[in-house]
Amino acid sequence: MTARLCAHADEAVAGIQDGSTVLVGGFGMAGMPVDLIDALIRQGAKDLTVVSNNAGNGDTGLAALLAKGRVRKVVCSFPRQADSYVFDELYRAGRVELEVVPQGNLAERIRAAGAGIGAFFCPTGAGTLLAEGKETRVIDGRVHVLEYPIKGDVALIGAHRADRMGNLVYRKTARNFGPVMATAATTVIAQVREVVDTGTLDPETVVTPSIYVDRVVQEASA
Amino acid sequence: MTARLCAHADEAVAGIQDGSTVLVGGFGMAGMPVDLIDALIRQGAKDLTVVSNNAGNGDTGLAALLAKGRVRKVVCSFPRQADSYVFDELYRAGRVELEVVPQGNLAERIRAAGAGIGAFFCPTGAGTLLAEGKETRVIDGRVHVLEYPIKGDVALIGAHRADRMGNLVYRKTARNFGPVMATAATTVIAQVREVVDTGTLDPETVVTPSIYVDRVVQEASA
Amino acid sequence: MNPDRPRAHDERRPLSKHDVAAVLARDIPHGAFVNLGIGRPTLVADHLPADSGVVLHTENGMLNMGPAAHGDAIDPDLTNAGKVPVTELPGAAYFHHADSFAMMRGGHLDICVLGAFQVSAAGDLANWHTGAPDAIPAVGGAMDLAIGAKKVFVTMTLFTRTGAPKLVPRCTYPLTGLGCVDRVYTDLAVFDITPQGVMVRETFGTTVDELAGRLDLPLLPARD
Amino acid sequence: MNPDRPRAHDERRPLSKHDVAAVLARDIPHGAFVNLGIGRPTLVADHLPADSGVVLHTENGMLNMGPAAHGDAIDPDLTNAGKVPVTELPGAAYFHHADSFAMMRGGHLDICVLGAFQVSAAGDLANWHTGAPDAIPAVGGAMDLAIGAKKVFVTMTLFTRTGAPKLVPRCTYPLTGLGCVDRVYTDLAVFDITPQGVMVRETFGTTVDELAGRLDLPLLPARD
Repeated sequence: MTARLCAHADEAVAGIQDGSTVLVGGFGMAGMPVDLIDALIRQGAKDLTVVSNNAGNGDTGLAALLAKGRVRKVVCSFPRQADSYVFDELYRAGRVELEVVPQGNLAERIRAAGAGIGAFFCPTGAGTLLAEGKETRVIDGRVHVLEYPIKGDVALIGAHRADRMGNLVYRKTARNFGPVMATAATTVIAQVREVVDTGTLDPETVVTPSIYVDRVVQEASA
Repeated sequence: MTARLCAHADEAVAGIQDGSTVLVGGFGMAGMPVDLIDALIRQGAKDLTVVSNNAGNGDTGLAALLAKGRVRKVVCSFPRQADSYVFDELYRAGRVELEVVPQGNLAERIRAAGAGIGAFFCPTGAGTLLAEGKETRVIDGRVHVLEYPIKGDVALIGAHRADRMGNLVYRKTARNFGPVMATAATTVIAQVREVVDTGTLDPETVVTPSIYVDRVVQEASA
Repeated sequence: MNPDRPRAHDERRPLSKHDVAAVLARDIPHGAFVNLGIGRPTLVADHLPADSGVVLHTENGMLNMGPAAHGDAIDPDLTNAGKVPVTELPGAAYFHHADSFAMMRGGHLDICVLGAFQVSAAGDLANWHTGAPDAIPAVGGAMDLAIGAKKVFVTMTLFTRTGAPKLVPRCTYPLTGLGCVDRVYTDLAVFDITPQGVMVRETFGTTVDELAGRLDLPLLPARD
Repeated sequence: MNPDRPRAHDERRPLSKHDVAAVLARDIPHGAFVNLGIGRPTLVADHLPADSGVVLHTENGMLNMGPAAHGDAIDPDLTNAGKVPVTELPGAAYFHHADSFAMMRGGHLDICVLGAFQVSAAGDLANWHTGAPDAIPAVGGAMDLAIGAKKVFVTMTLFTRTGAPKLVPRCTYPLTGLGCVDRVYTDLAVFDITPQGVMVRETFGTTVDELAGRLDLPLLPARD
């Protein structure tokens, strides 16, 4: 079904269940769906697994979700940043689990979930701590590691524009994880700066086709 | 290195070796790099493995290459068409090998070659003739087949526009196999309708970035 | 089946292929994302009401495909999977072949409609290869479509021209996919493939008993 | 090393990190596609001549990245992998994260420049984790970069602040990748990692013999 336009971020995140796996787009602040994360905090779902490139900055957004104790586990490539003190403290206190995934595997495993790939072999991480315990196989003389898809119950992504059907375009490097996460979750919720009439986006430039998007909300600040 | 602009299709296909695997874009005639195929016929490379969705129509293009006896093997999803008589005759005479690959596996195996994926598991074809002899594994209760990358020595693709660096944009459903084939061959040669100055293509709309393209030639008819 | 849509066909007679397409079209929910295979399945598009909201996918890289193009509207860069010139509707999107098949294989299409040589009681599909020793095999996207969509609908005649059933205990033609068919639309009846067996949803100019006599498999009456 | 480019540094002294970046920049061929890791590798961009034709890739989804953005040119939607605002050059292209890492992992980048804690004589790289028990692991794109580029160049000081060598017989820090480093640029020398062993290409304010005395591995003199 084509996307539903929501009047407010609270409507957009309604129904997210405790225990859900939530894919959260963005790389640093670029493409980060801030309104949706804030709404998720108000919504109250807990015991979440959050899949995102980072583990929050400062004390807003993902960091605020973590600070509220709603996150059981973080799957990311780079939890530590200059101002990731909320995550750091929770992690050192043993109050949040961490799965560190090489950034390329993170992107490709999310893509695999969306593309119907059951598992794939890739050389990244072979012979390192992050491949310990994983199945390996030598292909063309090179050690490959078997990686499994990462699927979300929900994806929260930020995009630049949506049309009323839910087709999305992004802007510059804010595109990052949004397009793959949009393919890999049962319910995909997009925060955009602008909703435009269907037919006004050039079909050649649509990056996330409407089939992937369930709910759209315009940014409060926009 | 950024792409080289060639004055003529003959210059663009120079150096293709006997025994090469040649990925040929297009779906039917849409996106078919007709000038490049004609130039390859003049160039004379033989004993080729051609990877393309179809096996030629009528007696031009791929069909003409086949008719000249230059093709040892065809890897495709759909060799038979109403007017594929050249292929049909060669095949029935045992003069060309055929590997039939489900269309989605064809696209995904080509992508895998370009993306550094050593192999992947996918349910397509499980339990059918086309998976006979292939490794299988049950993942999440479903039989998956292990598929390996298809890499080209050369890719011949058709696109709509190129800039002088080799960035490509496509038009409508003529996009089809071009973008994945461009990632999967040692030498990628693109035939385009128009070459524009670098900086005039919107960077948001580039489908094949310049890194993938080695040679560009403008269509003779354009 | 949507009871509030009018029936175009006469239920006392077997359906024409256009009637079968109309019956199938009626069962496609509003706003569904649908892929119509080449041949009979393509006819379904002609029977979708203008306000159906149905979005058509074509595996050669497009969503929101419009009707066939004619005259000046023909654009060699815009065709469907059967290589027929088509048009684009507002809200369309183009993508490359790997993205298109990822969409299909990742389970994002609501419904895929395919033709068939045979469907088995377990929902196995045979639609790509007659198995004849001199046949040149050609699969296209059939195997990907068969395993990828949320629901796979088949449309076919129930019997071959020589009277052999095409809904069979076990396929004798080479398979396209295992256990992948959800529903079968034919000239004589519509069948659901269920874990309990083949269930007759509707008959046209025949009865469940008559069909049971002509098919070599047990039939369950429709639940409702 | 390109002999016809002028040397900016004084070869009788160890190099500053900027000089190391300049030496490395000189070795990047015209028109190469290059990814510069966060930290010291980023300095290399400052030493590429305006006509180098080098195209920079940033793994968060861009080719032909320009210099850091300042003032009004800062755009929160346009950053590099270190989350620093950057600019776009003519001929740029944007793509999503899976496409960006496919580009990297598929072997399409000519050169990737990385920092390191340690490099082994066999070209093993350790640059993501100190192994300290209280360290929070964070890998980012390091493992993908290490295995993906056609050539991996490392830039680092040759010794730690406490004088321990960072070019070692075997890495003691957790590995980023096995046998992936091709060349190591340091303040005291440039090394090639070859199947025959570690070869000294160039020294700065020291000699091969002096280095051999301070490093716990055999050194081969430069071929030429």
